[in-house]
Amino acid sequence: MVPLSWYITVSAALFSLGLFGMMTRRNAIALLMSIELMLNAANINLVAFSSYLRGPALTGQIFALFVITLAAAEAAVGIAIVINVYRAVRHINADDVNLMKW
Amino acid sequence: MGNQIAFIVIAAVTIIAAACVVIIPNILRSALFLAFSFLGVAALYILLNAEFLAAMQVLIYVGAITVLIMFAIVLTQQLMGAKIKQSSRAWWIGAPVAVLAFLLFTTSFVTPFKHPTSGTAVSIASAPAVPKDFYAENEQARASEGTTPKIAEMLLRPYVLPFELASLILLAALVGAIVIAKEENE
Amino acid sequence: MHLAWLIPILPLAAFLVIIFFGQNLKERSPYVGIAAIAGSFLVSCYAAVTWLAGHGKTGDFICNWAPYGSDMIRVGFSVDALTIMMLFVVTVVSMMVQIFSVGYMHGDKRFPRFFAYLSLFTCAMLSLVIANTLLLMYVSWELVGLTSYLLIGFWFEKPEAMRAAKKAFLVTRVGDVGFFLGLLLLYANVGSLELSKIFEHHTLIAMAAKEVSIPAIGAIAAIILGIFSYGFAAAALKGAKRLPIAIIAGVAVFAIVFALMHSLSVSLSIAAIAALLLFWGAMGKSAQFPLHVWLPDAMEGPTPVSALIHAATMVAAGVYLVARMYPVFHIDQRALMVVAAIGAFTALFAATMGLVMNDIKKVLAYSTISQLGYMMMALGVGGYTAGMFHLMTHAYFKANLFLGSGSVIHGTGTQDMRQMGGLRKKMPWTFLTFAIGTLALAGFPGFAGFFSKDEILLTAYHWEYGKIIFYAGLAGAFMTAFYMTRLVAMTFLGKPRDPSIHAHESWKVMLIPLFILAFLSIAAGYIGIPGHSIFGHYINPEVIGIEGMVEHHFSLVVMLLGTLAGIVGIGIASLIWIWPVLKFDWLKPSFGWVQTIVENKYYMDEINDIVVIKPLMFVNNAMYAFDRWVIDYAIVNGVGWFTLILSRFWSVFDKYVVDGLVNLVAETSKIGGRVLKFTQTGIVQQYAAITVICVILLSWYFLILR
Amino acid sequence: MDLSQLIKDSTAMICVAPVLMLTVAGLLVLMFGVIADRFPKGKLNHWMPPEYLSIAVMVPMVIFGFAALRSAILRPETLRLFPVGGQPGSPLPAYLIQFDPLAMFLSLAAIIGTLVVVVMSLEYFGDHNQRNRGEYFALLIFATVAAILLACSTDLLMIYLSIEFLSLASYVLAAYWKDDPKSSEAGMKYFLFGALSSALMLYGMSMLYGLTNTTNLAQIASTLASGQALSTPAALTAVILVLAGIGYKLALVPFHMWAPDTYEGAPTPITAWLSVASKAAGLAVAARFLLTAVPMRSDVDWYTIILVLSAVSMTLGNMVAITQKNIKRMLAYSSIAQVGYMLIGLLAAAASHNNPANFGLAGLLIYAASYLFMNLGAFAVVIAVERKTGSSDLAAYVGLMKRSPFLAASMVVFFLSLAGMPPTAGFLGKLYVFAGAIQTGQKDLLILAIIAVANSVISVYYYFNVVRLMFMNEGEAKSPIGLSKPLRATIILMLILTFAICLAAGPVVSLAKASVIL
Amino acid sequence: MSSWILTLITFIPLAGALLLMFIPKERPNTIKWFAIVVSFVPLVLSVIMWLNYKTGAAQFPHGIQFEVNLPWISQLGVNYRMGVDGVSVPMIFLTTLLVPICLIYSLIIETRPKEYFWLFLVLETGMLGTFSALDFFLFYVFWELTLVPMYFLIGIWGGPRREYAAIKFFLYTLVGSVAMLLAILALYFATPAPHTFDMMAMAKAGMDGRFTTLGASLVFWALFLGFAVKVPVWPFHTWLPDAHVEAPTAGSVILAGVLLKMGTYGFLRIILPIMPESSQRFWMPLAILALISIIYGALVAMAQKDLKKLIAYSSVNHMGYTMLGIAAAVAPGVLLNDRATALNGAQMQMFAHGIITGALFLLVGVVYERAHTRDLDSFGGLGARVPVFAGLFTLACFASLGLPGMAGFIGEFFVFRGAFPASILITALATIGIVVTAAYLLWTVQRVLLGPLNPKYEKMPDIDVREKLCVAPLIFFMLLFGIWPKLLLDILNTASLAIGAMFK
Repeated sequence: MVPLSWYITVSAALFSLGLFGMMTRRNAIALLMSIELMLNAANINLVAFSSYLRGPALTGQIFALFVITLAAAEAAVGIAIVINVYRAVRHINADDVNLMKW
Repeated sequence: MGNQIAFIVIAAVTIIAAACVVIIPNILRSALFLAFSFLGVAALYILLNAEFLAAMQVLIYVGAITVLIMFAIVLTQQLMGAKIKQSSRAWWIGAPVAVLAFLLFTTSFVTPFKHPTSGTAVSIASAPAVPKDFYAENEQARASEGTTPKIAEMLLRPYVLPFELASLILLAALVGAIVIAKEENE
Repeated sequence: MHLAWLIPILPLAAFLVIIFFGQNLKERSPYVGIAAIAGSFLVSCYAAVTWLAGHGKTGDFICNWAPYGSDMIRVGFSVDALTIMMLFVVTVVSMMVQIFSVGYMHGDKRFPRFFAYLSLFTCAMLSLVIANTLLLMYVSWELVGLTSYLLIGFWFEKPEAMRAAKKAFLVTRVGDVGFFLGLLLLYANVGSLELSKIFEHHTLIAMAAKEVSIPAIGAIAAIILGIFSYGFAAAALKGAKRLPIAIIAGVAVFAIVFALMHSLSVSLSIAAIAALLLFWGAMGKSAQFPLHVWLPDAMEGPTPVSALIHAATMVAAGVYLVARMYPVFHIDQRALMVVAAIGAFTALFAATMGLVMNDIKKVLAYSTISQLGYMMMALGVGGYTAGMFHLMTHAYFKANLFLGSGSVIHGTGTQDMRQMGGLRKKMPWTFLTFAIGTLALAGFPGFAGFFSKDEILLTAYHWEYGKIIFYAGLAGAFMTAFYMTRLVAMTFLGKPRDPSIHAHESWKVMLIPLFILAFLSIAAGYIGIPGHSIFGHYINPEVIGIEGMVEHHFSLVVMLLGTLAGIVGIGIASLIWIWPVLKFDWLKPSFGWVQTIVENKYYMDEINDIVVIKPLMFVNNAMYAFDRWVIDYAIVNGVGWFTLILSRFWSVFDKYVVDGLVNLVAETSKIGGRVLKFTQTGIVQQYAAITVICVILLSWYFLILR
Repeated sequence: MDLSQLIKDSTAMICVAPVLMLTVAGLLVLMFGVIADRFPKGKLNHWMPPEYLSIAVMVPMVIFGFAALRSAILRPETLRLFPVGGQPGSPLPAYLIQFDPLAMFLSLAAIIGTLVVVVMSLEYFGDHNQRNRGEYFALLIFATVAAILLACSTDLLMIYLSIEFLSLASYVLAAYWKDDPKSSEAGMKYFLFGALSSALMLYGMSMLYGLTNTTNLAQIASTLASGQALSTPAALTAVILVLAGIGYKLALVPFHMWAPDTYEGAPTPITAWLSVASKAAGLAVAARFLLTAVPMRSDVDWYTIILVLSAVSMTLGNMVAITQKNIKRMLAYSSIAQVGYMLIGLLAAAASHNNPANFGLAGLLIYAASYLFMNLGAFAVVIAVERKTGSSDLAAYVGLMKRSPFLAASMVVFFLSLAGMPPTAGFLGKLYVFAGAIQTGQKDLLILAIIAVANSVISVYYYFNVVRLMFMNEGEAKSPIGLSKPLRATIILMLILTFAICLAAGPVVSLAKASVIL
Repeated sequence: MSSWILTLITFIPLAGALLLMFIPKERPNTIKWFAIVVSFVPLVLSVIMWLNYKTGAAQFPHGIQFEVNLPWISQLGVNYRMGVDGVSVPMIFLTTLLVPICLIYSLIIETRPKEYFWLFLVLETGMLGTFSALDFFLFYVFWELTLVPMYFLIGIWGGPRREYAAIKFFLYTLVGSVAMLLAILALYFATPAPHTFDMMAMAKAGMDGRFTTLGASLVFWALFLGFAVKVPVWPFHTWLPDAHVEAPTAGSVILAGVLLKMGTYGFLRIILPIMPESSQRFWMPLAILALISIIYGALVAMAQKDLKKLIAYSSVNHMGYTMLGIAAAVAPGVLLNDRATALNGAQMQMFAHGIITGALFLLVGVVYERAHTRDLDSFGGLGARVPVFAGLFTLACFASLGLPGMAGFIGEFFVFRGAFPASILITALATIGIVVTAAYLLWTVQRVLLGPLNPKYEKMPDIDVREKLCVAPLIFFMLLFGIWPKLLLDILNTASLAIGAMFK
């Protein structure tokens, strides 16, 4: 059988990769993708716990389900915003979008 | 044992794909890798006996979100290709931070679960070594019959509020996305 | 005697009337002042009569002045023999001076204000005199200081005048601090400032019994002496010739300092401390060494002011204070010894300087200092009656002298005696009165000064601690006579030295006061004839409750010695200045060294220099240098400079350190803001990085480090 | 409580009324707006513009909010809804949401804030952006629903959903002014940062779930307390991650990075809304999560973390605010600082182990209420100036006293209140939170209070820098600034409330004291 | 009437200010005269109050008269409690006296008169409220209320560095008041439950020794900071020169005349009664700080070239005497009468400094308007040109240096008299201040009035009627209370006895 810790390790790796992407990618959509990775990492955790935890409740899976749903909504809104930015400045490099700073 | 091998393979695919997502310069390709990564996660769900979630993962993440992202990329990438350097420009800060984060998560989260059943939970600080009886030790606890009916029942009984709320959220997101994204035709 | 309060109030009313209606009164304003002072004089007479009739019992005027806690400070006026004496002195001299001023100040653009100030001064002085509480005395004391300031600086356009005014006020204020502290000490120990309470026998005994040791006095003395030696060094640097002397003196002083620091731990009774503090105040007002420096400068004021304030009344207030507080001084003889020592020293010290002055008013000023020292000396050796008697006679003849000098100045337009000479003919009346004053001051038999000086010498002679004071007194008498003769000779006798000066006799309005005062300069002495002293009958220690003081009987020896000192002084001076050639010629065959001088046929300045002045000159110059450099330069100016430098330093300190700290905080937050805001780069990836780093650091910190 | 029981219980119905009615109202406004936009010649828009409709629906909501708060206070037991199993075998019942006084109080704040923001939007948009206003107001109302739900959530799932709901609506609203690139940028930054934060929070939640086998806050607490949790250090890391999400809502350092940019770029009414309503919900969830899920424990030492973050927050916020050139940005930093003050109340409550006699939590509520009015007032002035000058730079405020004495004077009052000077609302808020801190008698809280008062002195510096510009710099003669009636009424109302909360503090204090139950 | 007179006195200026808002700003004269008339009402009322105040021995909490006590924020233990005792009656009188004078003096204000007079009236309410509040919450509200108008008065109508001075004043004082706020809260929780902000209750708790624990010294120093900044005690004084120099004349008068008194008033009303033990424990540091203030203030004043700055530093010096009196009054082992004397002195000094420095600032304003400079070295010989001004200025200077016969002396005398039993050394050292004070004031008089007339000022007009009208009452009172201090001391002594009786 697969130990629970393996899942958590994978999840942690995925999450860290997402963080890495969040800090290093320039393109706003790439940032969005990094976020999706992080959400997936959390979902792996939830589902894994849901499976390994004793008891009838499948709270983790339910939670993960909602996360998936919200991820979709988030992606939709995020992309709409990114397109909006694109319309204004004709690119979507997040680090060049800094009219406001300091 | 077979499970473990399968897990290692799937995990490797997922992580490598994810790494590609955040590393390779071409954004369209990284979107493709994202789909692979999502699929890997779905496979992990199956390993965890969460078939319904796996289905949802494929449908929504791979089927909807990735496609949406690709559309957006195509829409915004007039200068298609790798002309603009897409790669990380602050990798020197991102990489160590990500490594630190990984170390943090593994030390604080993974360590306690290394031997969840043995009662010798190891944690870096002075956590009490109390047997955690709510962790099941084998797979039979994960219901042999599918989880889907149970999820359905939970969603419509106790979790009806989040369920309805989710619909409202989707509505709001929809409206918002449309309002933001649509061209003003005046 | 419930009218006593009128005495100071009348001049006050005059002051108010003149200050507010001076513009309308103009030339008539003196009449208001003179009328008021005349009124005061009459009330004083009335008070004297009632007091005599009541055999020393008068009702005091007392009112509640200020509550504190469950008690009340009461102030009021009371009349006794001493006050009556002072009242007469003040009212008479003040009246004379005001009359004189009508002429002297004629044509001044602030004519009315002069009389307003004089009235205010008179008010303050009178209330000082008849106050029944130390507090009211202090109040009046300060007010006379104020009016002195205003009057010295009356011609404030003159920079010297305004500086002199300031100096006078400040130096006396230094003394006032002593008075104030003494007052507080008495208050703390007696619980009241009313004189009658202070003089209660058991209170005095208790204060005399309580001994307090003052450990820091050695250090304080060291500091003071250090400043003195600094003055020596400064003086030496100016006149390089005296450098070795200065060095020797400095070394000596430091030796003394070390000795003091290691040996002195003074233990004094409360009474003595209080007395000495009061005496400190008196030293300021009465220009005792070393606080005398203001008085010569104060001569920048109009001459009538010098006569009234800086000769007859205000400067005598210090002496009066000591006399008034005599029970406190007397209860611990150590205090009186200090008074005697300082008085004697001042008397000699000032007299030596009087010898060399060429400014007529300066000579008189030094003479005043010297005489005040004389009075202090008298009080110090137990001559309560003598001191007071001399105060009174001195007031009259010194006022006379000053007004006379005023007349001279008015007539000649200069104060420099070297430009005068031969005024006897042009100003005969002035000369006459002046001569009377001089003789009185010189202690010439038959004149007022003779009696009072005699009394002082008598007491000093019988002083139980030695004869040194007596000899100092004799020396003082000699020198006084000497320089006064010189003054008269240079001013009135001989021939006019400056043809450009066309002297004229003064108006009658100025002469009349001179006559009256000249009369008093003779007559005042006769109320104190030894053995039949009316003065001594009413003003003596027993009256103020001091028992066991021996009344010294008339002593012919002392009288002769005293008289001799005066006459010898006059004689020698006359020989030098009045009939110089004759006398020295006559002496030539007998005294070879004198002959050489005579052969030189020099003017008296030369003789002055070689025969008489030279030996004295060294002492004089040293003294004067000391006066100018050590006291004036080092102490007054030095303290002034030091405070200035110190205050500049504090100002800078304030600006950069205290304020700087505050600004530092402000700047830190501003700079902090400026630095911190650069985390806000506007780049969302960096935001993410910062946030994630913070999360990780927080977690690590709390997981591992704690 | 079961849903069937709910219908029979009238006080319970009153409690849930605001959230239900708001949802309905939101849908109504949305539909109306969509229809009106397509109605011929905009007649419907003319006859009944969506903003007026929104005002019309929001005014009763305030009343509902009050009623809900009142009934929540008066109810003998807290209304809990939607039971879920939660932890197997746990004696504690697990509910998804509960309508307790604390939540209702902050919900009411959010509702009032929304109403005022709706009125301000009326002025702000004016003739601009004729279309899509129905959606704008609908989203605003939905966001309020999310805020209320967030305040009521007692389950990690509900917290996550509500925060996401709130965030999604806020992202859209922040980017709403499409003509303005700044607005788009604000939206994007808000979105990206928000998504990161919610991902962090979600990750933390997943770990909490894994460690305790429940998502219910009370059960988490009992599990952690019983020592059954596998690892409390892990729990601490998880809590820190959850704090990232909550801190993001509160704009707490170091999760504040979005705030200045978003505040500056977003449409000003939305900025105002974010700073008050969104923050009120954030406060509610912070209080609930920290006080009920992980009550004061030495091993899950969030107390120290919040203590440090609170101090850093106010210091950084105030210091950086000094250098700002844009008033919205300055107010953003100011709001970062204000959160620091508010958290003192939370810390005091935690340090006193939720003792209702402690002033801390009541202080937090009073502070939130005060902040609501003073900050909205300040933003109303900002809007008025922005309408006329088209700028929110500090330069636009030079000589405001000449151009509009009313606006300038009002701004002084709001700034005084923000700085915590009596006799304004901000003073009462500060007094209360500091009182809470001092009441505990703990040294660390005392030091925090000292830092806080020092900071409030710093804050005066930049607030009065604006005052200086308004009053002491004459500037060249400029035209007066007119003011529409609704905005003037809003400002006057805010002024009255700002004074009233201090001068007639009784009702607010009573309400807040009664509302500390969570 | 008797219980509402305080409320009337306090709020009539505020009501006037509100009414003032309805006068159009195009009619400046109406505004000015309206404000002046309004400001006379509290003056009349405060005189009535003074005359009706019953003096006599009283225990501390019972010396309060004209009391009104209504519940305000009962949930918090806040009451609307106002009342006066011997400490506050003269202060209220001083305030109501100075404000009309300032307003009359300010008739010449040309720029933005409406705001100016409005702010002045609001400021008056703040000051009066501070002196009459008996509830700490109320006190704090009024205390802070004075800050803002003064900020504007300095910042808008001040000198060249007005903005800096204004914000410095504001921030500096605010530091003190926020420290005080924390201390207030600590005291609040130390009162027996239900907690209250009532000062009298706190004082009672203080007498019961409830404030000996709970870091009482910390609370004491926090309160100290709050009041010391206002006084200002060295080293918290550096805001003062800036604020005084830059403020408009009337602002300086109020600042020196009233606002500084709020600091020492705080000591008398709050620190001493509420924290007697701590006060007694820390009397020596207080006395030493007072001593430093005295000497330091005098020395620094001497170094000044700017006339206003000089007077500003002289305030540090003079308020030092007040502080010395307060410190000495709580020294252990001193007789009650000595304590009362020290307190009498401190209070007298407060009042005297208020009128004397007020007069000095007015006179500086007079000369500044004519010469457009305050540089001491640029004057000279004005005495010949403007004799009336010279007389008044000299008089005020002498009053300031503590010349007997004027109010300043009474204060100093009583302070020294009271401090003497407490510490002879400190008293003796403080007398240095007397001499230096005399030195710098005389030097000032010399540099401004004496000597040859600077030809620049040959045409300088003498003080006019309006200015005379402003200075005359102050001169009158400094003479009146200097010659006949019982008028004032009767009422002060009542309070002094009551406060002094709390110490052993």
